[in-house]
Amino acid sequence: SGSSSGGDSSSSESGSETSGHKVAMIMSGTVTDGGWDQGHYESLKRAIDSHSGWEMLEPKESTANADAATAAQSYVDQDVDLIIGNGNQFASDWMEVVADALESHPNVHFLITNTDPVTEMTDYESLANVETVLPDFTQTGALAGVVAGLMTQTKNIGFISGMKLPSSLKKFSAYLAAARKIDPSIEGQYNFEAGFTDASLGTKLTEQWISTNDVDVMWGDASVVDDGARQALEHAGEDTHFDIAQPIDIVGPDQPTVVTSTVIDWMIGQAMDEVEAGSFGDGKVIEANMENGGIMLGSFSDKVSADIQAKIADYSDQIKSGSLLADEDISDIMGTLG
Amino acid sequence: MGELLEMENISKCFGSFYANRNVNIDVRRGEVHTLLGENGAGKSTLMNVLIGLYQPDGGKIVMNGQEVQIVSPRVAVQHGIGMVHQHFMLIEDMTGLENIILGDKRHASPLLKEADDRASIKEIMDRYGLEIDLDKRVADMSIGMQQRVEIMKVLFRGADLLILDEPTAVLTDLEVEGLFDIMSALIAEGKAIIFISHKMREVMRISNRVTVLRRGESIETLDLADTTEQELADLMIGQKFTESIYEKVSTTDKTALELKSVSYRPEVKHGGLKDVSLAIHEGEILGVAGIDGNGQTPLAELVTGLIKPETGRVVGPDGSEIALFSPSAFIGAGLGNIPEDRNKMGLVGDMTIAENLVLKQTQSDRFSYGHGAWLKTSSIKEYAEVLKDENDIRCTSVNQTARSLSGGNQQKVILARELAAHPKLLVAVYPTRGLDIGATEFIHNQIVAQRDAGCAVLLISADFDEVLKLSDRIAVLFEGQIMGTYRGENPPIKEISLAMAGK
Amino acid sequence: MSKKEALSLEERNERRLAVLTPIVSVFLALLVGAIIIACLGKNPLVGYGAMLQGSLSDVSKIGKTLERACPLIFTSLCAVFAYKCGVYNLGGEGQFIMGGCASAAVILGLGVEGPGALSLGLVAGIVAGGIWGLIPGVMKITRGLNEMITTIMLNYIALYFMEYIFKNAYSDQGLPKTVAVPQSARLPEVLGTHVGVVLAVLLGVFLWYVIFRTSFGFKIRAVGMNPIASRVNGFSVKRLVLLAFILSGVIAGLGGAVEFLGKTPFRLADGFGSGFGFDGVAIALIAQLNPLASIVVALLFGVLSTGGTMMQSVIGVPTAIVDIIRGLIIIFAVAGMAMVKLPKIKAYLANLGPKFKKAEASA
Amino acid sequence: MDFFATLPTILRATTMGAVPILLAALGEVFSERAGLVNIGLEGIMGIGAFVAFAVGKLTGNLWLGLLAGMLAGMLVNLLYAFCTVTLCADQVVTGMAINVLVPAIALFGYNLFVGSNSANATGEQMASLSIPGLASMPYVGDAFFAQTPLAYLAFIMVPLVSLFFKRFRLGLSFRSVGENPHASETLGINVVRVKYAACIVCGALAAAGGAFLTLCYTPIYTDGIVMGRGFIALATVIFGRWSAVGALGASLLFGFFDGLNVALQAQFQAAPVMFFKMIPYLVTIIALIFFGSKHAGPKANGQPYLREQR
Ligand SMILES: Nc1ncnc2c1ncn2[C@@H]1O[C@H](COP(=O)(O)OP(=O)(O)OP(=O)(O)O)[C@@H](O)[C@H]1O
Ligand SMILES: Nc1ncnc2c1ncn2[C@@H]1O[C@H](COP(=O)(O)OP(=O)(O)OP(=O)(O)O)[C@@H](O)[C@H]1O
Ligand SMILES: [Mg+2]
Ligand SMILES: [Mg+2]
Repeated sequence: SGSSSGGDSSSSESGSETSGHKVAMIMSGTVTDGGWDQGHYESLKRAIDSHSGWEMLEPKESTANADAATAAQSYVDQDVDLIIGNGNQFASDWMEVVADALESHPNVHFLITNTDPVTEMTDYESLANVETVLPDFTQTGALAGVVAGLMTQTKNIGFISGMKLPSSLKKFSAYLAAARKIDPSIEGQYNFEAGFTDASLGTKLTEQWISTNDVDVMWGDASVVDDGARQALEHAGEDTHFDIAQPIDIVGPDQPTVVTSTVIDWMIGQAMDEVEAGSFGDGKVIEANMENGGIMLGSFSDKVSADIQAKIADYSDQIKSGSLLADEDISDIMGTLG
Repeated sequence: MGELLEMENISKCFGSFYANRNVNIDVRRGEVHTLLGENGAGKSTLMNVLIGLYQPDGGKIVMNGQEVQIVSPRVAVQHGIGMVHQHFMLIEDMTGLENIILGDKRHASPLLKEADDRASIKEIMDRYGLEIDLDKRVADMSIGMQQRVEIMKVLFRGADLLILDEPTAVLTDLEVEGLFDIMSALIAEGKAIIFISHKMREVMRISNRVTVLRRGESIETLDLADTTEQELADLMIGQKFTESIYEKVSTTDKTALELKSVSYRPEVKHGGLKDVSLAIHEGEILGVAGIDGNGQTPLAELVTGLIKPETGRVVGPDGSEIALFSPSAFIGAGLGNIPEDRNKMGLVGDMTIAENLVLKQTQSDRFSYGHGAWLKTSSIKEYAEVLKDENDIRCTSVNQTARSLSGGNQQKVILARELAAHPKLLVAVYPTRGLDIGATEFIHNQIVAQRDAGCAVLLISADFDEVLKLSDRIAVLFEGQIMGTYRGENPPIKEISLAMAGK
Repeated sequence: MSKKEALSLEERNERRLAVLTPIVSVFLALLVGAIIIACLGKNPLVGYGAMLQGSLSDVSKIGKTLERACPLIFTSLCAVFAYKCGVYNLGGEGQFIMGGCASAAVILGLGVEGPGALSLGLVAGIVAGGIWGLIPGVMKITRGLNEMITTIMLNYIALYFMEYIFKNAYSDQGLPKTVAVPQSARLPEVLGTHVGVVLAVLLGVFLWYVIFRTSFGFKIRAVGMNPIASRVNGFSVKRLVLLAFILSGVIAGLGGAVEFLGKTPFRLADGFGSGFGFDGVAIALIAQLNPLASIVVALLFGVLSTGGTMMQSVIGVPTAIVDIIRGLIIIFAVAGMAMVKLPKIKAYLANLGPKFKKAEASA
Repeated sequence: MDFFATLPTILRATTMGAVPILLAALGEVFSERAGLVNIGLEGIMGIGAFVAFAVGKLTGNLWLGLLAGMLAGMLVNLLYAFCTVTLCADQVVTGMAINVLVPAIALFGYNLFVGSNSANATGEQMASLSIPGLASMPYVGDAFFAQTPLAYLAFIMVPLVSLFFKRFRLGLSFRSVGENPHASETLGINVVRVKYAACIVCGALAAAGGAFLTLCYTPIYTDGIVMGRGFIALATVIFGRWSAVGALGASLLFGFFDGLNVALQAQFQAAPVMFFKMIPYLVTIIALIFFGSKHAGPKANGQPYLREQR
């Protein structure tokens, strides 16, 4: 996969004499999964571009659970300054590595995304060398929700997530709640267990919803499964069935059904700044939201009229200011999700 | 020279072992040429070389005066050579017709031409009096018919030279006569036949010339008219051969096992038992004569505990009825078993000879500590060496696999194992099928010795001569029923033969 | 006398080949891997150096490697035992997973702690693994169903059942992972690794003894080689086959429990046991169904996994490289071992022996 | 849920799900009829899926992609053939090795192909071909008569394969090799050649099954895209008693229950859906229990064959 700037190891070892920093990323999937890990990778690339003196190591793709700790350890051994784990699944696997590194490699820092240290890192003895990134999922969900609410003709919208995580539940609840602000009669279909690899499941689920529930807008949170969903939407008619992508901007001619994307930036630049400044750690949570540019809507396809785009902009401001959705709007829906 | 085939100085090695070394043989049109030799003498190997299954390591093959290279069975067919193998080469799950036309290349069309083929097969069937049910699955055919399918396969391909490797080993006398008629018809047409058999009577009856093989080498070729049975036997084993004659004993009344009106799948003609009553006494050999497939297999399985009778009773030596039909229960009660198929049922081929010899005794104190908790490998090996010497098992080591032994030696391993346990009842099913005269003699001696030691022996054999030679009493099995029981001393051969045919 | 010596020489040669072939195949596979790495413009020597350094350079690394090998030892022993009895159990993964699930269910479900909970967890794993092995066994014995298929189907069912365990039944605050095993119920540590590794090795030795030195193992082997003859000779074949199913399940199930109770993160989550079953089968066959050799081969696989990860991150090559090397090792070993058993090759090798001898003598 | 409302979609999922399994199963029928149990189907499908995806994307011609995928499958299975037929290696382990090695090669190839250029990650899709009239039939129209050409081909293969084994000289030879290779050899059938031929056909068909996943199902390749379909195909061959028609029935059955699983997931959203996901596998087992007879298939299936050995 893509060439790293550092060349081979001999130069990176000699690179330690410069004051440069190294960053590494560990993921379960691949950088081209069109979703989760690709989003992280693009965030990392953006951060590298804006931070001179940082060198990115080859990302560690397709990391099995059983190898997650070893993968992290391998970067600890190389004195990598910042080790990023794409997702909360790394939180439990890294417990020992993080603890050991604190003593043996105090200059190594760990950034785990999509993780709430309060609930998910209770095993950790110390969080001195760890931070997490937690996007404001209410905002993402609400953004997708207003787009869906404005685009749906049938008043039925769907959502597929790879895993039943607290964040997924929050996303869907905000998504449906926001859509209902536009039309209270809107119904939402969901599946939280689609995994991240079986594209055909996305197709089949979406086909089901299209035929029996008349769903015409989908929002996906399951990497390649989303591609499957788009396949079904396309089959049903690309002029009447729409998809909202995430977490990267993929609107383009080869994705006829995608009308826009909810884009997440994983705030890796901020983590790098903190590492440079020596302020990184203590289990701080870096929040990604609309204010700091961590969350935004991507470009629109020509299926979204200027009129609708204007409305979306309006609603976006309300979301940003927190005035669109009340907490109960979300918790009411969340209570029905089983 | 007029010779159809000459094989000159053929050698074939397996690893470092020469199965054939400089073997010479020539075959003329219109003759039955018999290959005679002990087990492992290299007869089948030589024929497999001729048919192109094995590639020789030396020598040449001349057909009709021209040297030929037979690199595969297909080439052999092109040269008009066909072989009926020692072990049937049939696809059991296919019909007779399918087996015959399989791989045949006479039609250019990739499609099967069943109707055409059926007609030409019918024609051959009529010409030689070969009776085959073409639409029957081979698995459902009698052994005799299976063999006719084998012969038909060869004739259908237009062979001039037929190789019949131990074709009679599995046939009844009646079927052997049928086969000989076909063979006579074939040679009358100028075809040539290479015939292999261990039964001297047959060899003397059908051969024109005989070539004797010993330890992979051709010893001599003789005109049958110029030789005697004794001379051939001596040549074959390389020393003087004397056949034993066994004394018959009169029956004791101590019963080892008694079947009382036993039935097992009586509705099945071939493979069931109908209302069978039979007592086997201590110190006698009870021979069961009959054409193969008339209930021999279920009878053998019943008295070894492999199957349970559907109706009727089986009574043990102490007069108590046997309820538990399992091989281990029978073995525990003193059963020795020489099963029908030595490879499949008698031996674990991939285990060593030593392991096979202690197969049933691994839990005994002699071969293990703590009732099987730790095997005494050295005791096992010592024991195996003793049995090997006692029973003249020819092998390089008791640690070689049983599979690598010749049939005769495999049978000796089984016999050694079974007799060492001093059985009260010995069931021997086709104990000498395919064995040479020497091995047959050895096995017979052992069985008679057991009888003399007081063991009850049930001998089931399709070889009528064997039954006559050994039995103190003879029972005849036909379509699952006992047709009668006859004395073994001066047996009424005619009556018995009729009973075997169901009359 | 001389005959005997000749044979023992042949036997020794055969044994030497049996050891040599897998070793050569490992080297060949590494060589091919090196060529691929070189083609990517990376230095394979640095990579392999990193592999060794990452897996064996110090006590804690060796500990991690052992921990990684531990489940593979269990699943390979599971395969060895089944195959010895002629049972093609491909369900090691399912049995392993069910072992982990049962262990989690009793410990988290009952909320117990301490060494008692630990033993309870291990026993639960044994029982569940045994049951998961019993099911295909019963189907084979009563209905004659091909166990390769049924065990693979049962793997999927176990996988989804585990999802239920970690997502619904014992989920940690709704996250897709179970609550962690309480500290006091975890397997104790020894020398930088957990005591389950010791258990695995002991089990391997014990199985070697059972298979090759007891009457029971003798019967198991006999049934595996020829079930009909075994039955005729008085072995209760169906019972032995069923036992083989159950015991191989028990071994894998125990492995699952050990993995759950011994290895960080002490939880069930997505990917638990993934691929271990098939790896176990491959290991067992490379080890030629010898339990002791299985341990060694499993350790090699452990080195490949931990060291391979290190290699990737140091020289920056795709993850697939290590999988390719692993696949090559399996295929070279399998092909190599088959090849040296071919009559022609055997004859050639047999002829080599004397020639060497002669050369030595004349030298 | 309203079963009849969802039925057309379930049926559509049935055929879509059945086709890749069917193709692989047909390949396996050839293989097992010639005495070779190939557990490596999973891996072969994987390489077929990747190569078809990559070549289809590169050339823009999906049929070329399909052919390339099939070629890759054949090559991989030639490796299997070499190990099992020429070297007489254990078939199960060789298949297992294929399953480890080949997906790794595919993933490696994918890494090289896509690189970090995610534009390469989405490929082309085969357009479906509605059969006028039939396609508008209620329930079954969309499911059976609005398929991609490759799916039609798969279904047409079924009677062809059946005919091959029943009416063709070569078909008879295939069967005999699986039943008793020694006997076949004595009849002048080149057993080794038949086995190699079986492997080539099996490799091509299984890879076509994999190619269906990337050419007709979803336009992307992912590691693990085959998702156990190769193993299911193995089961369908047994369940279908080594016949093409049987394999069709078995794969449709599996496809149907997989479709039902998705329908249940779609409609009972708050339920623990993992139990729905078990359904196809449970049904396969149950179906085997009830309909999988003790008939063990070709007799010499799984056994190595050496000419000069008994
Ligand atoms: N395929 C083989 N592999 C190895 N050795 C073989 C093979 N076939 C035969 N032999 C060896 O060749 C010798 C001759 O065997 P062959 O089958 O030709 O004997 P035979 O004369 O036909 O014996 P029988 O009368 O029992 O049929 C045997 O002793 C055996 O050691
Ligand atoms: N698989 C094998 N590997 C090596 N040698 C073999 C093998 N099979 C047979 N042999 C050799 O072939 C010789 C003859 O075996 P074979 O089975 O033909 O004997 P046989 O007396 O004809 O047996 P049967 O009466 O059962 O046909 C044996 O001495 C044995 O050494
Ligand atoms: Mg012979
Ligand atoms: Mg013989």
